[in-house]
Amino acid sequence: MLILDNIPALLVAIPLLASAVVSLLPSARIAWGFAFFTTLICLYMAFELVGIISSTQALSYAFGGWEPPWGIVFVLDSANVYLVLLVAFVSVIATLYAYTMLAREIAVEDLPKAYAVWLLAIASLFGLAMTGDAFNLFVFLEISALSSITLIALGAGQDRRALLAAYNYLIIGAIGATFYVIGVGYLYAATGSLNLIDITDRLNELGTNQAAITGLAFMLAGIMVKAGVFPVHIWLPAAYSYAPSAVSSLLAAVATKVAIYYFARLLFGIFIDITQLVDFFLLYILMPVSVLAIFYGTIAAIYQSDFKRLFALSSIAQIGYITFAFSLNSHSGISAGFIHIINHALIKGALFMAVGIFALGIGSRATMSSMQGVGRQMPITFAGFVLAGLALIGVPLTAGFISKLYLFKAIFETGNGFYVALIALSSVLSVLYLWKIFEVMWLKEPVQPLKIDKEPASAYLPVWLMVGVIMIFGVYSGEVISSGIGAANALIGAR
Amino acid sequence: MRDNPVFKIVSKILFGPIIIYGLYVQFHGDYGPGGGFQAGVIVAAAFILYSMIYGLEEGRKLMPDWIIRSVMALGVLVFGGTGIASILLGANYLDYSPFAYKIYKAQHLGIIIVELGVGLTVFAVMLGLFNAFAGFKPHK
Amino acid sequence: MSINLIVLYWNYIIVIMLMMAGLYIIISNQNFIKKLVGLSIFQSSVFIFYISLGKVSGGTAPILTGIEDTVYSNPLPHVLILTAIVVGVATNALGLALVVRIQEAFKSIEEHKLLALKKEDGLKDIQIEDSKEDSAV
Amino acid sequence: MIELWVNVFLVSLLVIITFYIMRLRRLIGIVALSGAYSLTAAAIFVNMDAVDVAFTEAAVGSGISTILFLAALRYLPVEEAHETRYPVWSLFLCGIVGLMLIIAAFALPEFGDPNAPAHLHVAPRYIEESYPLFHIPNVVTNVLASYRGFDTLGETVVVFTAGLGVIILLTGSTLSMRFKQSATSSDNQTAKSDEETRDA
Repeated sequence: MLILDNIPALLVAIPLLASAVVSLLPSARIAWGFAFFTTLICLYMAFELVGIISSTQALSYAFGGWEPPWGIVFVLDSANVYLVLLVAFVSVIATLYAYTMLAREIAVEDLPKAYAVWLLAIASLFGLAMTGDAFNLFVFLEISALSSITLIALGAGQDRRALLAAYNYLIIGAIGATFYVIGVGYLYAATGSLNLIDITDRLNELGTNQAAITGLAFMLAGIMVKAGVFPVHIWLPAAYSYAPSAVSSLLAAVATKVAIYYFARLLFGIFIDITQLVDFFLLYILMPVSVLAIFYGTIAAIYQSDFKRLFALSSIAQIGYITFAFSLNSHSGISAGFIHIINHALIKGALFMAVGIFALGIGSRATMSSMQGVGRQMPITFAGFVLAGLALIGVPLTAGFISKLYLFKAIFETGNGFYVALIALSSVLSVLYLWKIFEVMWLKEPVQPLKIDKEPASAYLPVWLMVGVIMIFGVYSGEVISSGIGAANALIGAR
Repeated sequence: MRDNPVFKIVSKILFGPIIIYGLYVQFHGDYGPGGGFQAGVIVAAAFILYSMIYGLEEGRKLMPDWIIRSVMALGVLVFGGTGIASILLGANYLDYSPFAYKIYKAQHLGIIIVELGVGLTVFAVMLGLFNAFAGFKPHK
Repeated sequence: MSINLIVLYWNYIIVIMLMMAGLYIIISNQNFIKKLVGLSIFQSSVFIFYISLGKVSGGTAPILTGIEDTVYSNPLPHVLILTAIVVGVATNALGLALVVRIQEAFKSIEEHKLLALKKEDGLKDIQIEDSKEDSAV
Repeated sequence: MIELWVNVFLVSLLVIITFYIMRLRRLIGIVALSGAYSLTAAAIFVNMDAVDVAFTEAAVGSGISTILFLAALRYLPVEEAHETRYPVWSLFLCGIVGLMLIIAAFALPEFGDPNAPAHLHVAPRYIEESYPLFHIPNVVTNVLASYRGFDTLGETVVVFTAGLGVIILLTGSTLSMRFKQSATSSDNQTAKSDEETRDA
């Protein structure tokens, strides 16, 4: 009972405390075991949390027992509880994957500390997903940024460009975070509160003014940097492509998703009072930007020969799909966005993991020229990779199909054929780069023997776990769909 | 500069008072300006001064790296563990009220423990940062 | 009236201009250390902005004296900025560690040179692969 | 009123410091000025009643931060190249952002207005409760460690993360061995290719 009541706090506190312990452990293996066990506990707690939310609808956890506007609260409802579960699930799989992969890219002596930072990154994602306090979010944003930067920079063991990627992320991320803080400051001056729900109430009471609107705009801008939304995505491709593969798979799967969730929460949850402005922002700014993101990401991916960079660019396009769904500003649009958040996290996680295994196999970066015929040499991983790729396009019986289906459904509701054509065109374009990869990896003859004897089971097992979930969600999609609809209900009410 | 006896003597004289001042700032935070952060930085400054005058190796003998790393983690454990203790005593995370019978005593106790955690981590990290930067050997 | 207004808002305006000066240094400067200094100017200015929000005219520091009718400044922005200062230093420290490593690996911390070196690395990737292909053939 | 004018003076000092930071080329001078900036900011904090913040800024911002910069400068070039990229565009961008902020600033409550929403909503409870209930005169410490204690935990963790990160990056083997590794591996490659050519 003690545990059940305090799950929201424990979800953050346990990985934090575990990371302090892990950083002191002498052996890499024990450190991994400890980290993995911690993520398993988190997954269990996340499941419990889903159970609690499905019976109580919403939950507010006050830290230190201080009630909302005075203390810090974690808010849980059907919008973020599935996100918490997603983060917990992906972190378990990614930690499992890290056992083989991180050890090959990071020196053994550094591994315990690396796992400690890894746990900090996971803890901060839980915090970001749950916090209901504007300033507390900034703190978690910074824990997340610093831990991700450290992990990305460790990729310099393989490629020195990782250092530049990490530095760029640090500078751009810090600008974003500072913009966010400026926004919070304006909003605080206008309302006197830091609690997001209380801010909404206060704005309704006092009325919005220029200061509050500017505050919101700066907060959104800061979050957009973290979420990798198109014009401010510039840190993302390099960061994901030079990070160690385990790190790319964790970050690409969930780090941006959490920021996007918060972006949606700010847009639809807080500023009820200024609907007109939000409508304007969605229609005239977010929508064109999302369409640009989709086409920029897809077309740049077609011309890219480095696999990891290619998938990072495709992430920008996929984030574009999510923000596009939000910009439709309808119940079905928001549900489609949330469904795609979950599906894309699983798909992209699986793809990055598979690419990491290929790179391990050939002993150098995975590019169009170095990967010739590798699919034939590593059939088990390649099969999982192909299935995840099909899901990315949106082929029926995969989770990606469900995302596209609901996206189209939301677009049809607007009755605008132009959008339908745009999204269909972009899907066709994404077939191009995936076909290119398939052609190189399967249809060409292998050019060199593999550097490893056989595919490591501990590395492809996580890929297949992810792919398994993708396929299950493609067939039994009820849970994902209801989570998306639940999220939309929580954010804008059951319209 | 390091061989200058004036620096050596002055730094030795200052070492103790700086640490005592740090402890004062640490535990007087309830009443005046100060608290864990400032105290951690001040105590770290004493050790940094020592390292600067007597050399990094001497400084590392005074405060070895493994102690620094342990104290870093210990601070987080003390702070985070306080929250777990509150949960075990049947309150919310970081609620200090079950620590003592009277609410103000509980609050004082909680704040002192928590600030101690902050101070330990900040002290160890600041010293660790200095050692890492000063002892860095670039590869040729 | 307008002069009065400007004096009253002087603090905000100058602080915002300082923020933008910091931002300008970060964006336009090529040197990685100077970018970090720009970042700390940007952040410090935001801190001053926050503290200005908490100031109450005729108020005193929020350390209770027990004297009645004392006006205290708002303690909440102070708490937030205490947190933010430490976060800022943490960011700076990590950035410095990266810069030191970048200098070691690339022998430069000027952005345009680094971009050129990065491109060279990319070309090398392809060249190595080409040579491998050749050897395989 | 005197407070206001002291403030005007100190803030103007910051403008001058920033101007010289932009102009200077020697990194050590830039770092020293950035320390001066922090110290002046600390003076401003004292003037605006934020003594705790001033203490921290003086110790952390102008103390430790400057020491770390100086320690790092040992491994770096003395001067910067002093080249700017897209100066006009950056200026334009900063101008737009600044203008937005300034326009919005006029909608903020006046500087020091005791009836601002920020002073009436959440903060009064902290000041009222702190002494009668908890016997803690320093409200900032009370809020920091109790009401918003979770923020402080997060902040401690940020420091911890940065400490771990710097230690792993600067003293860890992954990055230190990198150059050896790459050197040896490329040596091997060249050796191999030499052998191959000999064989051929």
